[in-house]
Amino acid sequence: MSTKHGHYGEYGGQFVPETLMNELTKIETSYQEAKNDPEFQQEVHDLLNNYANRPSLLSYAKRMSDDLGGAQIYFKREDLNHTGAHKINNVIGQALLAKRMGKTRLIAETGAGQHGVATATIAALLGMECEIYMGKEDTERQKLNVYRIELLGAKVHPVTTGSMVLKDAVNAAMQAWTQRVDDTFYVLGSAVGPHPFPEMVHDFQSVISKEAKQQILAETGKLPDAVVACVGGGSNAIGSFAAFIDDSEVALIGCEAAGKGVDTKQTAATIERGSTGIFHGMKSKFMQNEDGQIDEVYSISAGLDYPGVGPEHSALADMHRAQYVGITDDEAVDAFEYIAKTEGIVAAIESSHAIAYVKKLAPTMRKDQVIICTISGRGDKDVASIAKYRGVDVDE
Amino acid sequence: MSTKHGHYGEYGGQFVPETLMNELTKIETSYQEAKNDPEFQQEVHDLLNNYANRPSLLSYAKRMSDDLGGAQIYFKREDLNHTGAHKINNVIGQALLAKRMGKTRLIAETGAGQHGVATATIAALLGMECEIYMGKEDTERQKLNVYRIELLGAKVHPVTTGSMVLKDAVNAAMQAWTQRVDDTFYVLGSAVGPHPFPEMVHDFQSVISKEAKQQILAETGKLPDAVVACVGGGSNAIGSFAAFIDDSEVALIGCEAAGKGVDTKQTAATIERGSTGIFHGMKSKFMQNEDGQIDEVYSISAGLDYPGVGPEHSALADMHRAQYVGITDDEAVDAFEYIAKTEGIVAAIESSHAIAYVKKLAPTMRKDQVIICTISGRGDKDVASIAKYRGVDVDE
Amino acid sequence: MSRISNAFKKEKAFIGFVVAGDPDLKVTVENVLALEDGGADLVEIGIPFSDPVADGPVIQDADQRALNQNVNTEDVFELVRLIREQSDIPLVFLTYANLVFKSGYETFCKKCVDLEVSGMIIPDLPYEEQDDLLVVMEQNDLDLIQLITPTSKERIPKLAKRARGFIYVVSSMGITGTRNEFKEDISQLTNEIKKYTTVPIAIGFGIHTPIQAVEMSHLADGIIVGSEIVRIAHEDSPQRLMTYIQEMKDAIS
Amino acid sequence: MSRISNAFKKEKAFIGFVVAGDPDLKVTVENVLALEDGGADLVEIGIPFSDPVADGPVIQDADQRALNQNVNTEDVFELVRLIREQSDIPLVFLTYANLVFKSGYETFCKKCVDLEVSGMIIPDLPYEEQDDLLVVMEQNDLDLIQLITPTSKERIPKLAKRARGFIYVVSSMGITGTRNEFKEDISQLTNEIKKYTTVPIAIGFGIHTPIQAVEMSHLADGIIVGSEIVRIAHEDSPQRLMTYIQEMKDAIS
Ligand SMILES: Cc1ncc(COP(=O)(O)O)c(C=O)c1O
Ligand SMILES: Cc1ncc(COP(=O)(O)O)c(C=O)c1O
Repeated sequence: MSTKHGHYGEYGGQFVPETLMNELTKIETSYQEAKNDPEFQQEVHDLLNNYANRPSLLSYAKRMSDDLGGAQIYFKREDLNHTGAHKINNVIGQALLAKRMGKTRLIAETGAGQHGVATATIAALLGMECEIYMGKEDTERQKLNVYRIELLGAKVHPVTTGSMVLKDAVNAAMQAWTQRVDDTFYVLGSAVGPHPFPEMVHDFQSVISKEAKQQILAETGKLPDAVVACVGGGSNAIGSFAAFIDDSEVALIGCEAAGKGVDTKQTAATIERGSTGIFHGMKSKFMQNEDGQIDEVYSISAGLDYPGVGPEHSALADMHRAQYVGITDDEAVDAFEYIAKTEGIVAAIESSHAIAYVKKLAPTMRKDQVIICTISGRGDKDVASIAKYRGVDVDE
Repeated sequence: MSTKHGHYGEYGGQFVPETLMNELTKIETSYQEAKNDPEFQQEVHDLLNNYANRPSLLSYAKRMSDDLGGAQIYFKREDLNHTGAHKINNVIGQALLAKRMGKTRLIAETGAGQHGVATATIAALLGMECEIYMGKEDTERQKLNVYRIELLGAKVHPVTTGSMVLKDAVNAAMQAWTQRVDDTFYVLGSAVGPHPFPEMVHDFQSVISKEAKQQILAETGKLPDAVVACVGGGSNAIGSFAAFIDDSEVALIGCEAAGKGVDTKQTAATIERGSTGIFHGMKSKFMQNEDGQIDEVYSISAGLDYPGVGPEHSALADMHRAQYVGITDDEAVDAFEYIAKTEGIVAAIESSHAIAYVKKLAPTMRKDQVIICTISGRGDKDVASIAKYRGVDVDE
Repeated sequence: MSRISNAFKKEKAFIGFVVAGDPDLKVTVENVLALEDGGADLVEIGIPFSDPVADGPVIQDADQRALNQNVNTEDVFELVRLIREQSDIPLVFLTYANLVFKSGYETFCKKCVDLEVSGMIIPDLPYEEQDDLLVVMEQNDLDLIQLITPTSKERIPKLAKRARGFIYVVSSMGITGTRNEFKEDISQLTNEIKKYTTVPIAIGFGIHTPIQAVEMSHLADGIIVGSEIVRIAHEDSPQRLMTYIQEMKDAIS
Repeated sequence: MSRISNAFKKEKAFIGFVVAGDPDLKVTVENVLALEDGGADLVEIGIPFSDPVADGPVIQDADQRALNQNVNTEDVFELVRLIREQSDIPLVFLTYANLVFKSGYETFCKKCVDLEVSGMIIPDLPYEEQDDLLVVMEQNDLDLIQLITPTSKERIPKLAKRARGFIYVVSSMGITGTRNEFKEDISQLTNEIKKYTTVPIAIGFGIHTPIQAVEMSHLADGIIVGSEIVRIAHEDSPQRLMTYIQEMKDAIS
């Protein structure tokens, strides 16, 4: 949707310390220039196509479509990107912008490690310094990803404040950025944060739906009836929706992590359960108590385990242009297993939230209707935790 | 190279129990028909392109080329295939052939699990039954991969005979096949075994070099000076060499796993250290004692930890058409770290053997010369063992 | 003229910061009174927030300790009421945008008026996002304290012109360069600000020793001490706090 | 006419199989003599191999046990020399292609002649791969035993025509279907083979009881027992082995 100085309806904005305001303005200006510079666009396009492995496939899920017996299902296969998720689309864009701005150093937050790995990857490729902020809880749960990030030449800072998870890593990265803006660019990992981040992430991820639109038109000759994607901060979802937002006949559905249930405390279904607030640089929907203290949230999926959501999604929800549904851990794990057995795809547990909704939606639709479901990432990283969830011992 | 009833010079053949001979003949006939059937070729092509994510990128390794200061290096990115390695090319071909022959059940051996996962994947996609034979040692070391295979709907048989590793898994799969050939196809995982397997695997994997040849001609206008690939059984190497074998100006180099050193007992450098023998259905080079008892071999890389090599490689070595070099664990681990930091690619430890040789070769070449190095797979599966190798604790 | 101006009327002002509810609400009352007794001219009451991004580790931890005791916004209002029973010292709230937003701007401002709290410092509410709140604050004659930092540069004129109460010159940049360079940078900054306003300037730059206090007080109308007070509040007694404030206040008087 | 033919001269032949070196070389000598004493007409000496793909678990384990004692091909030759000091029983080697190949076809065949071993059974050397070895074997008047299985089908004529010594009708297919169907299948198979050759036929189909032995002996010229002998050799004594052979031989006589 169109944005006016970073505002999406009542959401968005730049709620950051004064220290960062000039830097944000610089990024905004540089980004607007870059956006209109064919050379920059070409650079982004080159790395997307020759490094990240785009365009990603739009593949027909024949067995699943047959099995569910309703709409025809197509997968947008972001899991086939280099590093295994949509995250790379965004980091390529931001890192090239950083380079253009003369920065030599990237910092980023990470939860389970996905965005950290993506950022470290692009830093290695571009020969930039890289430091990753990661909650201490997460560094201990995900030692392997810490090592992976270090393998790529980046440094990992365990964050020991707050609940020591993703939101605290964002806090710490913001703080670190405040302390060193001159040579440093903060590569935000989702469609969140202060303007212009949600807009940049929207733009860099919209390659997903731009490709998908062309691909589905080539394949079926018409627009899809529905586009389904999972929503953490909302980057893969906004990327999947972007090119269809103006096509009002295309239903847009974001799948949030309902954890143990939308109505329980252990949930991360921000749009359904949260309320409007100001956090991490933006006005949007957040999981918070009545005072405005930010909640700790829960989902089996580390990538969806975030108490906020990008401002554009909050606005799309208010406008009823997109619909947001909660998917529980149980439903997501079932879907994870289902798509493995049916299509031979081990999809990320995040993406499995979208698949779970497609399992419900497709049978209610006609055979001549079409769903595009974004597989935001691959699930190799999740196999061990699914085994644990099922009570299978996979410790080596 | 051309093959006469499955013989490559003195190598190849069909050294299997009488029980299997008719089945092998049937496969041979069916495969020859299929090979000449545009419809079958189209089916293979469709799955390669719309499921496995081919063509794979040929990407210029700028930072590595600059750093080494010699030849220009291009990576053939098989790591970007669905399931993360070249193995999928072969299983697609064999599984479609099996289906064409009316089989409903696939069996396969696996070492660390790569080929097992690939076979289970394609079985899920085609709706076929699937059983995987895996040495008991390996099932215990790789519980996660066992679970992954099961997630995909296949059954894993732990093999308790012999040294309970890959070669024993091949033995067990062969035996199981002997006992049930009617509805069952044995999907062999490398360019080994009795005719027509080495030929089929050659053909199905040669998509690697067919693409690479076109890609490098489009990019540089000339043939590469060298093609480098790692050699376990030899499938990704033969696939990488195939389209260049008749171009005598292109050097072909296979990198074997030298483990702790070619001259130690703990090695798997079959062509350098082995001798001619008859095993697993073929005459080829094997690691064996003077009586002909097959050795247990060693490499840090599970995928290269095999006491034999495909017959075509033995022949190419004899003819001096290809050169085979040993790469130690140490060199491979260094290369694993090097390419991560330099290019942002976490490559398989198998592929890192090829990269290690490129590190030695490139500086001896001129800047106008070109090396193509096949990255046979991605290295996510190896991060933990590299950490262990470096003495870093990553247990969670 | 707001109560804040009184703080800057006499000599250089000393401004102290406490986290409401650390170590507990009762002691925070005592601490604020100790600050006043020690000579502080204005106190910033920090409302603890789950994610105080603009604060360093000492204050972050204090916020966390307060929240762990379930201190909520209502409790902080009650705390101020208790202070007001014994003291007239100028007060402002230091709080993050979300807490004010969730209270509702009207409600929160009314509460400030009731409690005779003169204004707010909101570290994550920069110039561009202040309009909605400012309308309500002005109606209630409350001061929104503007923060100006070494990175503000060409933003200084507009910030300075909007300033009311006092200007908080702050850096989250850590202390880089030598002490001398550092002083020069700040004097440049304060000189620049003074071009556009007569509102008093207070500096909060990680100050904790009397010597630092003296140096800083030469450049501005007041100094702000936060982390060191929070540390003493956590580790020591209101008595010790008072002595510390006395030393600091003496240094700048 | 080779020594093997003698085995089929009288009544139905009993052919036994041992793994050389299990439990050890000395006992294997005793076991072969016990087989002879029990009435066996021919003995297959299995040379242990690291990867006996055509064998079931019982024999695989026996091979492994022998190899764990470092029994090598030379040791097996020595073992046969010791047998030959006390016995004239017809012998063949059962071994995998690689062991013969690595010895060298000439060398291995010469050794067989020296040791009066009449032929070889090589489960992984099918018809198509036999030429090189056959040349040498024929020069040395050794018999390469052809294996024919239920899956051989249209291959039967050429296999039968090349057969020398005896034909080994074998299945690694496991026992499927009922006993009756099973018998019918085999009689069809043996009848088919008989169309093309007069070379005697021996059946090895996982036989281990006297009743099975009787049934099979009706269909062929001899029966082969492997796993059961190997099991007894591992678990029991040469005495017990002899008794077992006697029972089996009695049953088919
Ligand atoms: C595979 C995958 N999908 C989805 C997400 C959720 O992020 P977003 O909502 O920004 O797409 C993540 C975050 O780590 C992820 O790794
Ligand atoms: C990534 C990868 N590369 C290479 C190999 C070696 O096999 P081959 O020599 O058949 O290519 C393997 C085997 O598992 C593998 O997984």
